[in-house]
Amino acid sequence: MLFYSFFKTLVGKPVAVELKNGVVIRGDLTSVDQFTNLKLENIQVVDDHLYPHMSSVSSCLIRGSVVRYVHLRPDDVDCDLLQDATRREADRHKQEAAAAAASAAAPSAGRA
Amino acid sequence: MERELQRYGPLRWDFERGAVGCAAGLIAWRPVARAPYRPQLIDKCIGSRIWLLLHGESELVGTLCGFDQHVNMVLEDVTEIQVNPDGSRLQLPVRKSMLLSGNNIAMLIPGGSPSDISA
Amino acid sequence: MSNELQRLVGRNIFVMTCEGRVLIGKLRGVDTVMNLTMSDLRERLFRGSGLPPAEGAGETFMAEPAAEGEGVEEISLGTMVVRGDNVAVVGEIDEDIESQIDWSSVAALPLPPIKH
Amino acid sequence: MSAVALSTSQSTVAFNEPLDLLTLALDERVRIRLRGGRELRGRLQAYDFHLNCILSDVEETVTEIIYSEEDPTVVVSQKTIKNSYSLIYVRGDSVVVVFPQGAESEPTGSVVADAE
Amino acid sequence: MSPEDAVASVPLAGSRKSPSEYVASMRGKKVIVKLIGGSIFKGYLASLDGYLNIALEQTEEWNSEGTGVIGTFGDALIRGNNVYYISLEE
Repeated sequence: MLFYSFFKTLVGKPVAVELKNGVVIRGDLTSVDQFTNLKLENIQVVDDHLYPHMSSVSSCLIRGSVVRYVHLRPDDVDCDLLQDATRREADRHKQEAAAAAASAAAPSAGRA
Repeated sequence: MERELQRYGPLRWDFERGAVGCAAGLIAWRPVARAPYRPQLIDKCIGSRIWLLLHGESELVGTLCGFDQHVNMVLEDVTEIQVNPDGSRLQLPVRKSMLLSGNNIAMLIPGGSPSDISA
Repeated sequence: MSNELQRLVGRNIFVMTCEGRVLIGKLRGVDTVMNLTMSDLRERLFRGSGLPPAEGAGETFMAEPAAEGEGVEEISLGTMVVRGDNVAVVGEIDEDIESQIDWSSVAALPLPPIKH
Repeated sequence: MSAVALSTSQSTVAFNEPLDLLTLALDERVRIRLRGGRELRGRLQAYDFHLNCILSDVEETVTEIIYSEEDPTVVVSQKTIKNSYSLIYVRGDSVVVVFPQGAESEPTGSVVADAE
Repeated sequence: MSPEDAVASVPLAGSRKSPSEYVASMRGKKVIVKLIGGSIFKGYLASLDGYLNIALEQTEEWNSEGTGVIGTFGDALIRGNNVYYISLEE
């Protein structure tokens, strides 16, 4: 959920999404979902003389799983905030795992 | 878990498919009420030599010691055979024991490979 | 996110598949896992030779006629369901720009497949 | 989700989980090896348990190995491309190995000592 | 952890050594991790989780034939989906 929230803060900002086949699509981020599928508007493919395939496409939805990188502008991102959020997320994740392990261990104690 | 299920009201369980239904229709696919996954064929192989064909042109021969629900396997005295694109087979050094990820297993053949000396 | 796609139902869309194929067609329906029902589906075959384009970037590819046999070919596939797993990018086609492009004169290499 | 109950509860405090290594690497330089012969060096700003990461001041090295067509084991040529980016998000599914560079000098946990 | 996983953590009938027991015995020992790509890492097993994510210490990378060291690193975190097998170094 960390990166879902992160991308939500970037809505409206320009990004460049590099796909796993090397195509880089530049555009303004308009929405994102929990699978980090990204919707871009006013898109332009970098190297469009190599990849004219999308020249008539104005906005697109990119499946999260085909993304390799998302290039970001440093001004759009608060790195300190990001690090804090990461630590919190890691803690939360750990606590959840511990709680789940504890609740799972309790009923099956007799079998151990 | 019970608390989780109570939320859905009167339940209808489909033990065969591991699905849970209620008045609102099918609500969950998770096989929550199923017995643990115990594939009998693999269970029978424990303690004996097996031959594993893996994704990506390689094979393993070893003694099966145990496995879990993802078919991750603990193997002993394992020979790894790398099948080259030209069809030649390269035998890699024997490993005394290993935990093999279930992710890459394509096929399990009980009884070891035909070329397995230690079978 | 299927809301975003619901909005495109009935419109002409562009689909890039994980194999690098380019499909064009009218979106008829969509579900939560991004399976797409498309009618009047056409696959665009890009058959460029990989030789560098005549000049620079930008719009030149439209002005420069493609060499014989290198232009885009379209194959009609009728109505089909595109499985969500194979969908990489879904695009909304700008009909104004689309009508200006003479695809048969565009030469480009096929898109590389997406390697996971 | 395919969580196996492999990790035992009686493990030491220092490293309960492999991903704890990354908590220590936050705001430190890391080296990340990706699929497809890519390697990134940069400062780790964020990560999650899928190993999706955000890196700053990144240097990317792409090594392309071209194999002979007759014998795919023979390397014909190898070329390296270097790119640098100021800030990128890396999708976790292409990550293979992460090497935290900052933690290299300091001893990390008592695991080795326990074993000997 | 889901109820399923809790059930699965009980060793299967007939298992002489379940993966979880085997992993517990490897902790802190020198292990060999082979990845799907063919590369081999050797190092002391610091920790391992249910996705087979592996943390190693004093890591060495070996060539795919296992005949020579390519590089040495301090710690390394290997993403579980790339793991082919983990084996104890004898």
